[in-house]
Amino acid sequence: MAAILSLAQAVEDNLKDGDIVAMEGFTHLIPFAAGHEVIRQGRKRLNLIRMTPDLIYDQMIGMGCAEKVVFFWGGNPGVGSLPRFRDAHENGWPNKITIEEHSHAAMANAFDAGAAGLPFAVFRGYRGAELKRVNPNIKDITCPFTGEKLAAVPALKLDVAIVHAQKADIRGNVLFEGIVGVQKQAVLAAKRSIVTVEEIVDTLEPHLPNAVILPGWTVSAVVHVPGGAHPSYAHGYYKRDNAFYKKWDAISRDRDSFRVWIGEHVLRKDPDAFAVHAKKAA
Amino acid sequence: MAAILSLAQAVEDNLKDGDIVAMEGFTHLIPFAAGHEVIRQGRKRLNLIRMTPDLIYDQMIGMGCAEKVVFFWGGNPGVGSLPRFRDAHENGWPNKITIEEHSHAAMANAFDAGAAGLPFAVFRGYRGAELKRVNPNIKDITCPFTGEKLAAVPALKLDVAIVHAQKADIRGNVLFEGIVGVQKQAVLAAKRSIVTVEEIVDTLEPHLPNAVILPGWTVSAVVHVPGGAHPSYAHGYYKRDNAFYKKWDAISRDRDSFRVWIGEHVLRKDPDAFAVHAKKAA
Amino acid sequence: MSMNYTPAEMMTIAAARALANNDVCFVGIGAPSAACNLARLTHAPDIVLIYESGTIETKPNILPLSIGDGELCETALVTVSVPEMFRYWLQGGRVTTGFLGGAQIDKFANLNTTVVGPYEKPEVRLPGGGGAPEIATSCGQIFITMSHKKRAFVEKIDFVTSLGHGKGGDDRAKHGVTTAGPTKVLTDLCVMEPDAKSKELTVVSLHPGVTREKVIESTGWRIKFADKVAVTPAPTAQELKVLRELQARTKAAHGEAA
Amino acid sequence: MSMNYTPAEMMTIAAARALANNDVCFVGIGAPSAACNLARLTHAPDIVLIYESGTIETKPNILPLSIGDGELCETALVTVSVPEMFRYWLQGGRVTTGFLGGAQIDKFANLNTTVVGPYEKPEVRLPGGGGAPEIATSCGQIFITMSHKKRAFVEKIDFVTSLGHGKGGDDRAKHGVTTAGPTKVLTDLCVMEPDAKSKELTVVSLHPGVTREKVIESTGWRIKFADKVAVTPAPTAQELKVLRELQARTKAAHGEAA
Repeated sequence: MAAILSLAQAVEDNLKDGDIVAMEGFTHLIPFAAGHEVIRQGRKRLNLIRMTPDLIYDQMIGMGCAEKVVFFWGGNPGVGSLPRFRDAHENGWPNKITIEEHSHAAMANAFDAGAAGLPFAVFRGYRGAELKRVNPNIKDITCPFTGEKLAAVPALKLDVAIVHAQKADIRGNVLFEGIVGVQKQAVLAAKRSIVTVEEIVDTLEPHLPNAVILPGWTVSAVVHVPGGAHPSYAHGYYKRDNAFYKKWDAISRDRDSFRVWIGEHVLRKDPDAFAVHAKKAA
Repeated sequence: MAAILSLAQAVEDNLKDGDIVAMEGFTHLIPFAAGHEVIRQGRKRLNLIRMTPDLIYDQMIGMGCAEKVVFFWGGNPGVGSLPRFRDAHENGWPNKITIEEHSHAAMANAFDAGAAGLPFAVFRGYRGAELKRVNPNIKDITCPFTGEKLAAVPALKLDVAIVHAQKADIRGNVLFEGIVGVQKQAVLAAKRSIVTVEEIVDTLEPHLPNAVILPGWTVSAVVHVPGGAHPSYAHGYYKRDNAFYKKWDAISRDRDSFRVWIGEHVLRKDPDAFAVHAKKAA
Repeated sequence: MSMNYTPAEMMTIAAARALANNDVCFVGIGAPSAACNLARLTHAPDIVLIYESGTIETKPNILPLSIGDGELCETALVTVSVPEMFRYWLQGGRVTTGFLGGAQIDKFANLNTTVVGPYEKPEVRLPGGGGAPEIATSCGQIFITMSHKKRAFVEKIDFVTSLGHGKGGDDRAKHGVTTAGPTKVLTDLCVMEPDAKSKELTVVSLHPGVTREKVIESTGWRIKFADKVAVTPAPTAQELKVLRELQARTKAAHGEAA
Repeated sequence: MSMNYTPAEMMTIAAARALANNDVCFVGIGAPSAACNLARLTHAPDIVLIYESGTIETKPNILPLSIGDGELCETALVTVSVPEMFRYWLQGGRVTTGFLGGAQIDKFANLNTTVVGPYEKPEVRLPGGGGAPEIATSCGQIFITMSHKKRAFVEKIDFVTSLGHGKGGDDRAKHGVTTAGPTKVLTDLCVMEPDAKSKELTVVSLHPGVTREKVIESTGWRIKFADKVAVTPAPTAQELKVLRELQARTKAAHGEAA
């Protein structure tokens, strides 16, 4: 059964330096509050997995949390690039990072295979695509019945998954709604997991038999952080702060302005600072 | 977009002699009305796929529709065996049938791979199990990253899938609720599909973003057959007729009593006969 | 305290007791279903029960006739598709204890639910393996419940539907299987556990009133007994009451549908 | 009828026209999203739009800023997990038309969205391939929309993010790919289609007022023209009205969130 903890405690208990961690959320439900807590606790040498690193990893990379980033698309959607990610990768600031680059289908399949306890994923992919040349984690596999050659990638096996969801009940059962991405798969592919939520309720009502629910015994810690996905959004709660995504470009482009922003909005804040975003749209 | 048809028309248009067909439903939502229509239309040499053949295939096999049965558990749940299935397999009455036997995990993975357009499914299965010796459609495959040996089975590629669901809307979008089994996978693994439903509504309300829904353009025909899953059940509509499942044993054990029952309840009836079961529990 | 109980009740109660409050169980129909729900209604209220129909954390008020009964879905936390059940939940390694039974078992707890006689020309064609081949290898451990009869407890099973300890010793691991496999066989006469080294099933506890001779004559191989054989504590009045109420509710509900 | 329109509008409108009412489209952000929704709001009301976020049959009233915008889910028939989207829907062969674009394209419609310069030491690191490698091979056909510039339409792309017609001729099939691949490239200057045999991109239609010379000087290889080059019909007033209203609604909505 999931422990219901403070965010500081949940991160302290579950995330160690050097861990392989996925903080997922597909545009929707990105666990920003948790990312800020990881920065405050000064985690280092993380192996950061995310379909799209997004602002959350740009912030963590800029603060020196990362050693490696596994991703398929490294931009700011509809805006441009991720300046801190590029600065670390291209210039080694504040530290060198390595990258492992895949396609969207490959990562989706790798999360699925991780959740399924398989060592690898099979898909019809990467045909004629050059990532195969530069990523040794893409191999061929042959169908034993038809002889068709398919692509294989290693399953994602995580130390920790961190995601945000709409609701948990007091036993730690978690409900996701809307664009659900690979959040469930990430938690099931991980040894430990933290789920921040908008609300903790007595029971998940109404009873929808086929909802996207993770039982409390598959989750390590549940944390109540209203607004915790801002500037991403929570379906049914608040909208994406598109203006902040646009603003990020200017903040992050410059090392100093980035550090000033982090100081003011992360280092000198706590998770309660996110509540204002939940309230704003309520 | 799915055509909304009569059951007779839907079967006539979509199911041919010799087809590979899955009529799925996991205890729940078994498409009995459609099975009866297939018997009435006298289809022959069908390659019948079902996780558990259940009474629906016992009836079709006894009436000579089958050439082959692919399954993992061939009993009457909680009651005993399937007499017509056994008589055909062991004594060739009314015709010889061949069987292909799998485990539950293997068939679940094979449906999944079929829906995913893959030629085969990979799973950690059949270790130390003797079905591998007698079923040539079970092979080994080696993980190209870890060297672990896993099991592979061919994906299920169906000519036709026939399933029952709670609701469709007038565009043929179909909603499944409750125990959903492999119905969605079966439809997506098939070239053609027929979905019988309890109700046809204007729109599927309320809007549940993550419900189990098949868009109308993935379905060939939708047919309104209230009660069409009887003696199986429809979550939210009517309960399983456990007494009939128990009674079936005596009906089916004897060739003559079986034929009498089929004459009375299938050959001299039409799909409207199922409506009484829907009404009974309403 | 009532001492009137059947051997089948003793078997179910012994199996229920072997379950812990933090277990995640993969449940089959029949005796396992009764045992798991008895555990849930007595000493293990938080036990998680999963059925092959995709129903997760189900709390049925009556025992299902089939693994796809509506009661299982209506009382479940969530119901997933069957491919997801096998891929994410069973193969994903999330089940601590699986229950199996069969028509035949050998001394290394390999099970047969496929055929009596040769596969191609069986004397008796059984329903088939169901989920057993993967349940047997994917769950943390396996409990087996079977009625103790000489024709079921045999020297050599006709078909290995699911792997127990194979040929004994470390044979199970040679198949690439890392889970513990059958750790308890609970019958209507006794409780057996595999020997730590040879993995041969060994009687560790006799149910009240059952003699060694009864077990020997009901077993098709020369059954071994542990150095110290315990006597299974008799069912308590509470255990019997809860089990019988569960079965009475079940009977009434399944009769109702007639 | 207004003849005041931008080249970008012409490109979007030409792309929209190429879509049919029974198409199932896999939609990317930017020009493809505008084109697909314009088609839906004009001649193809039943067109099915699928975004990589798992949103199926979505009917957004405003254009999304990202493929995971809330608007897509709120107006979708159903939203599935991302693994399901790629496994059952894209790889399952259910998409008739996919849209792609890129930083670089070559004469066989291979695309680069990964790096300019060598992969290990890029001159410009682009965001990456996204879904392109599998969209390019799994959809029935591919439409490419790009602004027509010499630095984008190049003799040799620096990195093959996604396969077009490979080295031309039957090279695509040699990669085990059975889908048609890029059948149209729609730019702000013209429409190109691959030659039936060589698969080299060939101009089949020039947008109103665009000269051959303009296309030649905007293309990094010696661009070929079809025997008969049509003139793309100018945007109709209705097309422009619907597109501009869509973009105005989008602007207002995204501004609102500020």
